[in-house]
Amino acid sequence: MIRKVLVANRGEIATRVIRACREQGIATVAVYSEADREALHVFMADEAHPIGPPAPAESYLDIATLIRVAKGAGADAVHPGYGFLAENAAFAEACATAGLVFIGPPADAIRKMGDKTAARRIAREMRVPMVPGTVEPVRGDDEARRAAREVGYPVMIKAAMGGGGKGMRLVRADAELDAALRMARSEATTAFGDGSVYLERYVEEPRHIEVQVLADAHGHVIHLGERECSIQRRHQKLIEECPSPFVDAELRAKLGDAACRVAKAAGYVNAGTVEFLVDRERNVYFLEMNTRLQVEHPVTEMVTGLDLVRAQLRVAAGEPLGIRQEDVAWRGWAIECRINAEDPFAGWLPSPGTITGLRPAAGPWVRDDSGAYEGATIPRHYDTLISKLIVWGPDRAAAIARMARALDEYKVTGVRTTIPVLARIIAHDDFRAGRLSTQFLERILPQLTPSGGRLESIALIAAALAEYERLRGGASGQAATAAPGAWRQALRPGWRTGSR
Amino acid sequence: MIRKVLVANRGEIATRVIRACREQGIATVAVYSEADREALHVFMADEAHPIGPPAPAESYLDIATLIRVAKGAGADAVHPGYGFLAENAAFAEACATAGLVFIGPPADAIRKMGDKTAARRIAREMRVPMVPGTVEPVRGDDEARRAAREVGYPVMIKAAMGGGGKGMRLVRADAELDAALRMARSEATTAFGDGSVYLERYVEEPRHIEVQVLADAHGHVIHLGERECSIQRRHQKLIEECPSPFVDAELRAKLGDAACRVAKAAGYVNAGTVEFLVDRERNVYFLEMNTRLQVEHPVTEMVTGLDLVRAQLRVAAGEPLGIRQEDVAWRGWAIECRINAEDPFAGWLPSPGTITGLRPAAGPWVRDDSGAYEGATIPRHYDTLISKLIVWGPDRAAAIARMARALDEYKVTGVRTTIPVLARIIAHDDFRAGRLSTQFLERILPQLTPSGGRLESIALIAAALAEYERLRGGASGQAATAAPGAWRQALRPGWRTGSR
Amino acid sequence: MNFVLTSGSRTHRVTVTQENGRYRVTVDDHAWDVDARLTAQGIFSLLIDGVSHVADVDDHAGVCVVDVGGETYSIEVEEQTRYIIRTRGGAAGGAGGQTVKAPLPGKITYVSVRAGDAVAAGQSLVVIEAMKMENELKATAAGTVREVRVAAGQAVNAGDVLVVIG
Amino acid sequence: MNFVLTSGSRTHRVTVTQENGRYRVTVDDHAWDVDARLTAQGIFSLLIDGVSHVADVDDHAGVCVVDVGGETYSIEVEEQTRYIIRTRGGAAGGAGGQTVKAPLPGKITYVSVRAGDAVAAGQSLVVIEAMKMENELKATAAGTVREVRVAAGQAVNAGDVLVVIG
Repeated sequence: MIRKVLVANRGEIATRVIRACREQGIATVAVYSEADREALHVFMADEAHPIGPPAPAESYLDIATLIRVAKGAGADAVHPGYGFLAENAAFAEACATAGLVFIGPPADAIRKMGDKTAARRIAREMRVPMVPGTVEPVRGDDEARRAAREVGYPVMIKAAMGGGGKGMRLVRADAELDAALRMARSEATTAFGDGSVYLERYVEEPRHIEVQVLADAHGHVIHLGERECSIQRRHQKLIEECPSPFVDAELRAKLGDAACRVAKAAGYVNAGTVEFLVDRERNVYFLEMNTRLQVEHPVTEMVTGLDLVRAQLRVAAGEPLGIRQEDVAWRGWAIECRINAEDPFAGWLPSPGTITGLRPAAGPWVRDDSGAYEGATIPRHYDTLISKLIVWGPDRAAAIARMARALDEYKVTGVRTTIPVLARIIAHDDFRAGRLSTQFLERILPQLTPSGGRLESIALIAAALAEYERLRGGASGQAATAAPGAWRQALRPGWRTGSR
Repeated sequence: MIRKVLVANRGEIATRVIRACREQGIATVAVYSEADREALHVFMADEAHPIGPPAPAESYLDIATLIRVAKGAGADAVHPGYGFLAENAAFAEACATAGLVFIGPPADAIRKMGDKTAARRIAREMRVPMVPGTVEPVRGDDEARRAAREVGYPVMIKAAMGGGGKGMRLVRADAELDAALRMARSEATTAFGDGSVYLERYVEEPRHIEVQVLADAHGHVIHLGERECSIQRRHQKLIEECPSPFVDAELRAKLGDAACRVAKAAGYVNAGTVEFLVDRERNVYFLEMNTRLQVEHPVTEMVTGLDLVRAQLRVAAGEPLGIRQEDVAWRGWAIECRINAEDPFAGWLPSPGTITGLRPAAGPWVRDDSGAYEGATIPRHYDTLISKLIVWGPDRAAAIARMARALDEYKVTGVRTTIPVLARIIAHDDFRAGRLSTQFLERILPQLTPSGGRLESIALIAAALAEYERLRGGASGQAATAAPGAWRQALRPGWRTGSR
Repeated sequence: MNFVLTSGSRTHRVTVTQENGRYRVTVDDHAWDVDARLTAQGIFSLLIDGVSHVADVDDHAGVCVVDVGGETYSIEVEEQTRYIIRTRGGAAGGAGGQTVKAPLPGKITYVSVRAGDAVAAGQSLVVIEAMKMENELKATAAGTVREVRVAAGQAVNAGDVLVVIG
Repeated sequence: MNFVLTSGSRTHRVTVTQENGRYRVTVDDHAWDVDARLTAQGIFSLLIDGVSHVADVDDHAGVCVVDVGGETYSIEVEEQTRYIIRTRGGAAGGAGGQTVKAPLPGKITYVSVRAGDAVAAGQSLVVIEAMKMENELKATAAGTVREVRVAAGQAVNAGDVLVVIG
């Protein structure tokens, strides 16, 4: 029985876990770095404790501090979220040593599957087909060059200890290898505390399809079907859906079976995801297993009606899963869009800052899993995810129409976001027709130019009015009180924060 | 085929209809009174046109103006929402005469069922049991006194042309009758443009259970199961759920069958609701039929997965329903709480004003159907509904736990709301056990006193800090710039709006 | 800074000081170390010994209404000196008097008393219509109606005096 | 008030006047009657001939970025007099020069050029790490590196000059 959970994370996933705990009557302990005192997860938890400076290595990645805070607060369990220490076996072990339940797989399973090269060895043993590549990390640059030539260009560099697209680089020729290796290792070190990378043959225009598995400590393993995650930028997912428009019942059963076999072979317990690549000829390759809750878990939740964090808590407490494979039913279609603080029209440059205006989408079958609020600051120290916008509909066309509506409603000012580009993807004929691949976004991005005409006139009018009121307010010296009713909120302090 | 809809309403229901239209690719035309230029529905629609002064009779109830605006904008259909003209047969006829599709039942069905006394005559013909009372409106005070004595005290006065609890008064003795009649007629005139009332025998501690029906123009009528709406204040619903904890499959089939028979007898087309009272001995009485979309329709949507506004649009366009009774499946449990601008601890006194701070609940399976945003004004001219908070869970206990979590998250400042009392109801043992009746709230309200102790200390601290910072800011004369980082948003203009 | 806070029928002495961006708040001799942030208008985040509270504070007609942990407290806050002046000066209104004010803007739809009428506690005085609801205002204690300042049909603003009972 | 707005490569003359709480905005000789409200920081509601638009305006490093109808426009807004002074004065920076600034705060993880190096358009100059991502800054045109003002490991703020190319 779990009574109090320390959530060793921040942002939307910390609020997601806190919400699930609250609904189960479990007390929650948040932790926060100096950059996060005013973060949403701090407000939502029952307790909140400081854990150090903004740099992740000195706070959210500091195992000793996290364990000390958890014990001091009387927590009996720790949820790692995703990212940070979620796939760190040493953290899982440190929790166990301190008498804390780690809400995730056993340390041994993390080691077996979290190390992507070890996972590839298991998949090979289980005769699950996989992409050609190295099954050991590559050490020096020379070894890497030899391995790359052996695998054959183009190759993908991947972080051995990571996921989520960090530490990934595509290399098409020898000349690009050194720079790409350096950046991949540096990103991997920052993100996972381990710079090991391996190489994989790059599959052209693949689809990225993954299977959600749930396993309890009593040997029971089930799958909850697939997610399609082909819309990516910089090897990071941007839009996910469940089910995949590409997968029929037969392929679902085949993928689900392969995923369950891999999970069983690794002695897996808790929620996990087995990732596959599907090439243009419909060949399926095992890619890796993510030994944690995925960012995109909500699309599976909306379609199955199952709460994955609740299932995690239940399994971690040693209880049986309570769901048989034949009880899993899929109803309708769900899509998730990641709203990141990035400028898609400036090379996806991160856009940290203060959210000065926020009006999230809402209404029927719209779910907003956010870590932000109006007035919140997106710190420059962490990843760019502001919120996950999820919709459900009875079929794919209905879900797409609903997502288009929701993106149109979602307003964020103060930081640039991915909303405009998400709206353009969702409206694209190829997306609507289900013609997806991991190169989709790269292919369509150059087409996403503004249409000009009336919309441009409206934009010019809005920009001119903003400047007009700014100058008029500034000139009067009594801005806030002199403004007429029509403009009464125009001159709040902090407005035009972006120009500071 | 409907291409452009004028939404003849405001508030959350206008945004609900606009959202559904947008998802169907249908253009929308909003209308707004002088009090509503900055209302959310004006922002969300494709077009917005002014229709007059704040008083409903001069704007939202002005049939001629609405028809003129609809024709001028090139709309081909009109959605009336609920309230205002939704159950006004003359409006439905005026639409038809002007060549506009009225998205609701035919004028004739509105007359038959919208007039509650006529509906009682139909139910009597269909041999659906009903509560004893008058089947004609009562005219003068003397006639009312005679009728009340004949029906037998306690009696309920009800508006013949209305619904939604307006124009209802409970009378336990002759002496209270005159004052109650006066208020009921006055409210009914304001709300429905018709002061006619009738009398019904009052059922003690009844449950209020209603059945959603859908009918197309091709003679096909189905029901989507029941809603439990027993938690009321001032005869207005406050919390609704689907299904009812009181109804089993057998009773559901029986109620559904009675509802479909009534709808068929009235020649009903579009979405409608048949209301029943259930007394302590489990006797079921027909109460009335509401010939419109109900406020609480979302709970049925969350459980059946069917979009009722989409169904309305489809049926209004003359298409067949496309759903058979046997296709309707109920999954899990949904609860709705009405967040009203009212002070539950001051006799439910309306609390119009500006929402100065707003942080709606969000996350897994939480739906916020709101007509407001931070900075929005709740005008004193219209009803008090700010938002409907709806949650879904796999069972009633899970839905209750989720609603408790969501209410705890939902923050509104600037106006008083029903949130605190909703939280106390949801947490109440009788509510959790499903021991509901329309007297529930009256019975528990006196128990809802603050607990004192630590929470009171926190409240004292918060109040003292607010005053401390206000005085400090005022003293410096340079409030906004002198405020320290920790308090940087404290002194926005408009903060402490309530004290103006 | 020193305050007197009145919650229900009890008064509390509260002192607020600030150091290193934190507050030290003493409530009736119990000292609290408070890390407080205002995160939106009226929405406070308070961390006290690691416990996280979100409190909504609305200044509503001179009274702070605080929602915290699902409960609502109405608290009158006065700077200490003002409180002392007010209470030493004695209650100016005299004992037993009631001034019935419009609690919100609306239209008077019915007035059921006249000057000189004796009224019982709970007796209906005036009905005010706002937001589609008829709201009855009742006498809080027995007395005699001194003045009726409104008539049916009249529009009133929040705070307008409607009836004076002596 | 008169403005010059630059969107993409085109400039537009815009005049704003106000009457009866509405705006009259002339864009390149086309006049618009605009009912505009700012409903939250940077979120505008515009009603123009009954058509409803919501536009988000962010002033981002001197450029208004406007999101409207699912599209994004970057618009430089200058009061007319200032525009005239600036453009008559000629471009002070000289032709062909590039000043590479940090687009956001972060840490320099790699510098791949030295003063005196010839660089091609699109060539990588500096890598800056922020928000867990490595972001490459590239040369926008060919030239010679005049100055390199940062080294690997150094923290920089948004707007800091990193490399000057002449």
